[in-house]
Amino acid sequence: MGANHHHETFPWKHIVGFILSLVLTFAALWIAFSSGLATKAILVGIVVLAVLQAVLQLFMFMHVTESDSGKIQTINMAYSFFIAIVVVAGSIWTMAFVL
Amino acid sequence: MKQKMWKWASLLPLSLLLLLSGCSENMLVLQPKGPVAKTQYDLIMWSIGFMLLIIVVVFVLFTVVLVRYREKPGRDNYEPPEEEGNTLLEIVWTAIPILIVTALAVPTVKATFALEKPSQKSVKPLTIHVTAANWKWIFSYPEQNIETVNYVNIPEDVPVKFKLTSVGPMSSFWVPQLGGQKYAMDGMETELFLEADEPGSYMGRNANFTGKDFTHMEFEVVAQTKDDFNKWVKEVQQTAPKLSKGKYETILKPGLVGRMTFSNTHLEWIDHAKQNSHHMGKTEEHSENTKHHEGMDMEHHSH
Amino acid sequence: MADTAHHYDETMPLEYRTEESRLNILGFWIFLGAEVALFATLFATYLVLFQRTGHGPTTADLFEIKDVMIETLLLLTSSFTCGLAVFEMRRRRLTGLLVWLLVTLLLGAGFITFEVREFIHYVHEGATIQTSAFLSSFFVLVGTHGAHVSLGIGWMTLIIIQLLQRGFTPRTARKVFIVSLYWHFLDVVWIFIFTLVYLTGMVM
Amino acid sequence: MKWSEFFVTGEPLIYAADVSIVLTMIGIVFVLTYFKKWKWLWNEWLTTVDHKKIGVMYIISAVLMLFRGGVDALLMRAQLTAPNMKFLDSQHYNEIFTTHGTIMILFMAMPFIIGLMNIVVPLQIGARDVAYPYLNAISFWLFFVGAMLFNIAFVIGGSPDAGWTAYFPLAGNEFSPGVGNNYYAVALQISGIGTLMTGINFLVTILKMRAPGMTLMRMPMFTWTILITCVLIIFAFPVLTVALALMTFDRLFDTQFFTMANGGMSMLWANLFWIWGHPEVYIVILPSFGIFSEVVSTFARKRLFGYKAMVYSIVGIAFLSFIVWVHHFFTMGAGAAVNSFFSITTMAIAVPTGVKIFNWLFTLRKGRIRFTTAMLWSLAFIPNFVIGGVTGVMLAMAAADYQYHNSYFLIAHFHYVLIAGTVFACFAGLHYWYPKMFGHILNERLGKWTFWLFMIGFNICFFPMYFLGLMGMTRRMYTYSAGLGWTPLNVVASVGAALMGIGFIVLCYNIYYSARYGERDMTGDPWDGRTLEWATSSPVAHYNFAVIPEVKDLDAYWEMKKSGKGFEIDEEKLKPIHMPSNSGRPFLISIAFFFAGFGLVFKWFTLAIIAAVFIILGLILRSFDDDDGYYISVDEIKRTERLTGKGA
Ligand code: HEA
Ligand code: HEA
Ligand code: CUA
Ligand SMILES: [Cu+2]
Repeated sequence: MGANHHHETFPWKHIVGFILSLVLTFAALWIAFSSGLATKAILVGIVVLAVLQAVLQLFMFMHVTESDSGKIQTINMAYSFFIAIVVVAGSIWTMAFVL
Repeated sequence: MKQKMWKWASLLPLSLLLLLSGCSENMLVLQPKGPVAKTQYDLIMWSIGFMLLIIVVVFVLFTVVLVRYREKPGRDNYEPPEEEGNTLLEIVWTAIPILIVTALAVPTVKATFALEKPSQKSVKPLTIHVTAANWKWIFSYPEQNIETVNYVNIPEDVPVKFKLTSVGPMSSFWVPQLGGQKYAMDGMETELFLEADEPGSYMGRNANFTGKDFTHMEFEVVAQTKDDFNKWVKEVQQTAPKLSKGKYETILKPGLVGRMTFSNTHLEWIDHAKQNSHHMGKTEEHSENTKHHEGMDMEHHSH
Repeated sequence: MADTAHHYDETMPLEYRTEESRLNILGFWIFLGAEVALFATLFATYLVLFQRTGHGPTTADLFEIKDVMIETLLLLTSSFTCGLAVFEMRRRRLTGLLVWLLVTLLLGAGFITFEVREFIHYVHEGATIQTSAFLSSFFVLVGTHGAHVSLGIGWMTLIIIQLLQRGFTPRTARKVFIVSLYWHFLDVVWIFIFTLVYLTGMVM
Repeated sequence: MKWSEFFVTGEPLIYAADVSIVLTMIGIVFVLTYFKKWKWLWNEWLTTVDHKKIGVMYIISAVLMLFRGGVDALLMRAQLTAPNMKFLDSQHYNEIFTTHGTIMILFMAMPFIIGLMNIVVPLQIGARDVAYPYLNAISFWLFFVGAMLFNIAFVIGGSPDAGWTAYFPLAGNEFSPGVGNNYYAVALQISGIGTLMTGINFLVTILKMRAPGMTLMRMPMFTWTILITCVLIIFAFPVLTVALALMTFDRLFDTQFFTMANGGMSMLWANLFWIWGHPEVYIVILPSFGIFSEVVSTFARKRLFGYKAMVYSIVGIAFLSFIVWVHHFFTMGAGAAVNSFFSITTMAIAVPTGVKIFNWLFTLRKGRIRFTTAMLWSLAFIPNFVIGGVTGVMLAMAAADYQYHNSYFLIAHFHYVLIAGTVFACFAGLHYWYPKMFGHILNERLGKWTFWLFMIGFNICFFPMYFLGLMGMTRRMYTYSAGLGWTPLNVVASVGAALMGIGFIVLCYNIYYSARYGERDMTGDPWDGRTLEWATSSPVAHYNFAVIPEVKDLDAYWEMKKSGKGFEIDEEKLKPIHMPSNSGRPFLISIAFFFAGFGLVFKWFTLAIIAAVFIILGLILRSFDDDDGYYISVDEIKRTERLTGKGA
C-alpha cells in the first residue's frame, strides 16, 4: 500500500519537500538573474528545475504512487506530461515560421 | 443476398475505371501543365498504384472468405475451430504495410522539400504579390510596377514566386493545373512557387472558405510566351490607369468585382503581409471605446 | 476490481476505506491528468503569443520580480501546509487538520489578493486583456490558475464546515484528501507559470 | 438586440421549422398530459442514474440528430444537384454545412457511441453500474442541453456559418458579427464538459469495476476500445475546452487571441482546433472498431483472431493520433520539415489499422458466417472503410495534399471513414444490442432493406466526390457554373444521398414496426453471443447481475456455455444489492447550464450570472449530500430473476 506513513509522528517528508522546493525556486531565480548564462541556457535550466519541482510535489506531497491504483495514477501523470510536451512543443514548432 | 454482396463489392473498382475514363478530360489535377503540378501528379499516381493494390488484396480476401465460409445448407453443424491468431501472418501484414508506407514516405518527403524551392535554378523567378480580399484576388508585380485584379498573366517556363497574403479571412490560392495550394493569411506572408510549361488559360480558385461570396472567388491564370508577356507588361505600364488609395479602398470593400488592371501597385503604401498592417485605426478605435468596461466585466466572469 | 480483502482494512488511511472513496480518488487523479492537458494548451497559447505584443507593453515592461516572488512563496508554503493537514488527518488529529487547513486557506487568500493587485496594477498601466495577444493570453493563463485557486478556497471552506459538522468519516477524509491533491496540483501549475511566464518574460 | 433580430425571420423554410417545432412541442406536452405520463417521465427518465436508461436517452438523441444532420445534408445535395441552383442562397448554404458537420460529429456520432458504451460496457465487464452514476447523469444532461442550445440557433438568433472548423478570422466578430458563432462556442463547450466527464467515468469504471477474473487481456474488444477512447477524450477534450474558451473571450470580451490586429494569430485557432480535432475522429472510430469486433466474432462463431495484436494496434493508433494534427493544415506553409514529420506520423497509422483489417478478415476465415443485419453492416464496413482509409493515406502525403486539400476529394475521404466506419458501426451496434435495450429484436427483413439502400446509396453518393475533387471542385461552394463539367457527378451524388435518406426512413419505420410486432427476446441471448452482456435477461434487470459472474476466459459467456453450465444464479448466494438513488439535480443543473449558455450567447450577462449562481448552488448541495443510495432486497431480486426466466 505504501500509504502507511500515518505511523510517523513527525512530517519529515513534507519538511524536506518544502525545503527542496524553496531551494529549487531560488535556484531558478539565481539562474535567471545572476548566472550570466546565455538566454537559451537559462531557459533550459529553469525549465529543468520546474520539472524537478513538479516531480517533487507529485511524490513528496501528492503520494502519486500510493494506494492500489498507484500504478494507474503514475502512468496517468506521466502520460499527461507527454501530452503537455506534445501540445506545447508541437504548437511552438508548427507556428515557429511566423514567430 | 450473399452473392449480391460480393458482386457489388467487385463493382466498385470497375466503376472506378469507368468513371476515370469517362470524366478524365475534366480532371484538372491529373492534367498538370507545369513542373510543380507534374511533381504532384507523379506522387499521386505513384500512391494510387499502391492504393489500388491494397484495395484489390483486401477485396479479394474479403470475397473469398465470405463465399467460402458463409453459413449454407450442409454447413449447419460446422463448428469453427478455436484459433488465437498466427504470429507469422501477423508479422507479414505488419511488415508489408510498413514497406508500403516507407515507399510512399520517401518520395513524399522529397517532393515536399522540392516544392519549397523554384523548379529551376537557372532562371530568375518572377515575383508576384498576391493579396486575397473578400472576395477577389489582387496581384501586384513589384518589379514591373503593375497590378491586376482577378487575373494574372505569367510567362511560360519561368518559375513564379507568389507571395501570398490576405486582407481578411484565411484564403487558399489554388491553380490545380499548375500546382497545389497554399494559404494566404492576414498579417503574414507565405510563398508558393508555380510554373507553367505551356501557354494557356488555367482556372484558379480560392479553396478555403471565406464567407458569403467565397464560391465566386475565382481568377484566371494566363500563361504566355515570354514575348507576349513582356508586350503585355509594356502595354499595361503605358495604358492602364493609376491605382489610387481611394480606388484601392473601394476594391477592398467586401463584394465581387470584375477584372482590373493598373500601372502601379498598392505596395507603394501598404503591405498587408506586415503584422498589424491594416485597418489598425478601426480596430483600435473599437477597442478604445469598450476597453475599460468589458475588461472589468471579464474579471467577473472568469473568476 | 472488487478486491474485497481491502474493504475494511484498518491499516489503510481513512480516505481509502470504502470502495467509493477509492474510486473517487482515482477519478480525481484522472481529472488532474485532464487539467494538465488544459493548462498545457493555455501554456502553448501563451508561448506562441507572448512576443506578439502589438502596440502594448512587453513582458519586460510589465513584470516585477518582487510581486511574483511573494505570490510564489505564499503558494509554495500553502502547498506545504496543505500537506501537513493531510499528515495530521492520517494521525487522526482533527484540530491539527483544521488548523493547517485554515492556514492553507489564508495563504491561498493571500496569494489571490496579491494576484488581483497585480492585475489591477497592470490594468491601470493600460495593459488590459484586450490590449494585445500577449496580454490576452497572459491574463487568461494566469487568470485561469487564479480562478482555480479561488475555487479551491471555496471548496476547502465547504469541507471545513463538513469536518466541523461530521468529524472524521471515510467521506470527509476522502474529501480532504482530494482537495489536497487539487491544491498541490495548483502549486505545480504555478511553478510553471513562474518559470515560463515570469522568469522567461524577464530574461527574454 | 431587437426582437426582429432575435427570431430568425423572412424565410419560408425557417417559418416551417418554427411551426413544426411548436407543433411537436405542443404534441409532446399533450401526449404526456393525456396519458398521465409526466410523473413517469420524471421518475423513470429525467432523474435516472441507471447507465442503461442514460444510454437509451443518448441513442434517442443521436438518432434525432442524425435526422437533423441528414436533412441538412439532403438540403445541400438538393442545392448542388444542378449548376446555378437557386434553392438555397449562400448564407443558408453556409449555415447548413456548418450545422451539418458540427451536429453529425459532435451531436450524432459522439452520443451514439457514448450511448452504446453506456449500455454495454458495464454489462460486458460484469458490473452493476458505472463508477459514478450521478456524474453519468450530469454528463448526459450537459450533452443534451448543449445539443439543444446548438439546435435552437437556426430559429433564435441565427446559425453559425463559418464551417464546423470555425476558422478565424472568419469566425471572429469582424466577419461573423451575429450570435451564430457564440452558439457554436458555448454549446460545444457545455456538451464537451459532459463528454470529458464521461471519459473519466468510464475509464475508472473499466479499470476498477471488472468482474473477478477479468484481467485486462480478457476484456471484450469493445470494452478495450472504449478504455482507449476514454484516454483520448480525457486528453483531447481539455484542448477543445480551452480553444472554445479563447474563442468565447475573443467574441464576447474583445480579447486578441485570433484577431487580425494587436498581435492576434488566427492560425493558432486552427492549431488548437486540430490538436483536439484529430483525436476526435479517432474517438468516434475506435469504439466502432470495437463494435465490429464483437459483431464479427459473434456471427462468425469464432474468437477474435489475433486479439493481442488488436489490442496493441488500438493503443498504437491512440498514441499516434496525438501527433498527427498538422496534416489538416499542410498548406499553411509551416515548412517542409514540419510537414514531412506529420506526413510520416500520419501514414504510420495505416499500419496498426491494417493489422486490424486483416485480423477481422482472418476472424471470418474458417468461421460460420451468418448474415444478420448487424453482420451486414460490419462486413460492409471492411471494403468501404479501406477505400476511405487508403485515400486518407493519400491525403497524408503532404506534397500531394496541396492538391487535395479542401477539395471534394477530402469530403469523400472523410465521409468514407465516418459513415462506413462510425455510422455503419452505430447501426451494427444498434441492431446487435437492441434486444438488450428494449427486449425485442429489430425486424431483420426491414433491417436488410435499410442496409442495402443505405450502403448502396452511400457509395453512389460519395464515390463520385473523389473525382469531383480531382476536377477542382472545392468544398463549401454553394453553387457552381455549368461549364466546369461537374454536373453529372453531382447529380449522381444527389441520387445516392436520396437513397440513404430512404434507407433512414426504413430504419425509423423498423423501430416503430418492431416495437409493435417485433420478436420478443425471451432468452436474453438471441445471437448466441460470447460476452457477458448476453448472460443477462433482455431487457436487463435494474441491477444488471444478481450475482457477479466469475470470468475465466476472453469470451466469458461463451466459455460458460461451452462448459455446459451457462450463467447460473445460485439463489443461496444472493445478497442485497446496493444501488444509487435517483436524483433530479443533474437535470436541473444542466437546465441552469442551458440558461447560462443562452445568456452568454446573447451577452445577457445578468441571466448568465443568475444561472451560474444556480449551478454553484447545485454543486454546493451536492457537496453536502450524503445520500448513500439504497439496497434491493434478496426477495425482490429473486422475484425479478424468476420473472425474466434467467434465474435458477
Ligand atoms: C472516423 C473518422 C476518420 C478516420 C478514421 C480517418 C482516418 C484517416 N485520415 Fe482522415 N479525416 C477525417 C476523419 C477521419 N479520418 C475528417 C472528418 C477529416 C476532415 C475534417 C475537415 O477538414 O472538415 C479528415 C481529414 C484528413 C486529412 C486532412 C486532409 C486535408 O485537409 O487536406 C488527412 C491528411 O492526412 C487525413 C488522413 C487520414 C489517415 C491517414 C487516416 C488513417 O487512419 C486511415 C487508416 C486506414 C487505412 C489505411 C485502411 C486500412 C489499412 C490497410 C488495408 C493496410 C494497408 C494500407 C496501407 C499500407 C496504406 N484525414
Ligand atoms: C458523422 C458525420 C457525418 C455524416 C454521417 C454525414 C452524412 C452526410 N453528409 Fe456530410 N459532412 C460531415 C460529416 C458527416 N456527414 C462533415 C464534418 C462535413 C464538413 C462540414 C464543413 O465543411 O464544415 C460534411 C460535409 C458534407 C458535404 C460538403 C458540403 C460542402 O463542403 O459544401 C456534403 C455534400 O454533399 C455532405 C453530404 C452528406 C450526406 C449526403 C450525408 C448522408 O449520409 C446523410 C444521410 C441522410 C440521412 C441519414 C437523414 C435522412 C433524412 C430524411 C430521410 C428526412 C427527409 C425528410 C424531410 C426532408 C422532411 N456532407
Ligand atoms: Cu484585417 Cu481587419
Ligand atoms: Cu486528422
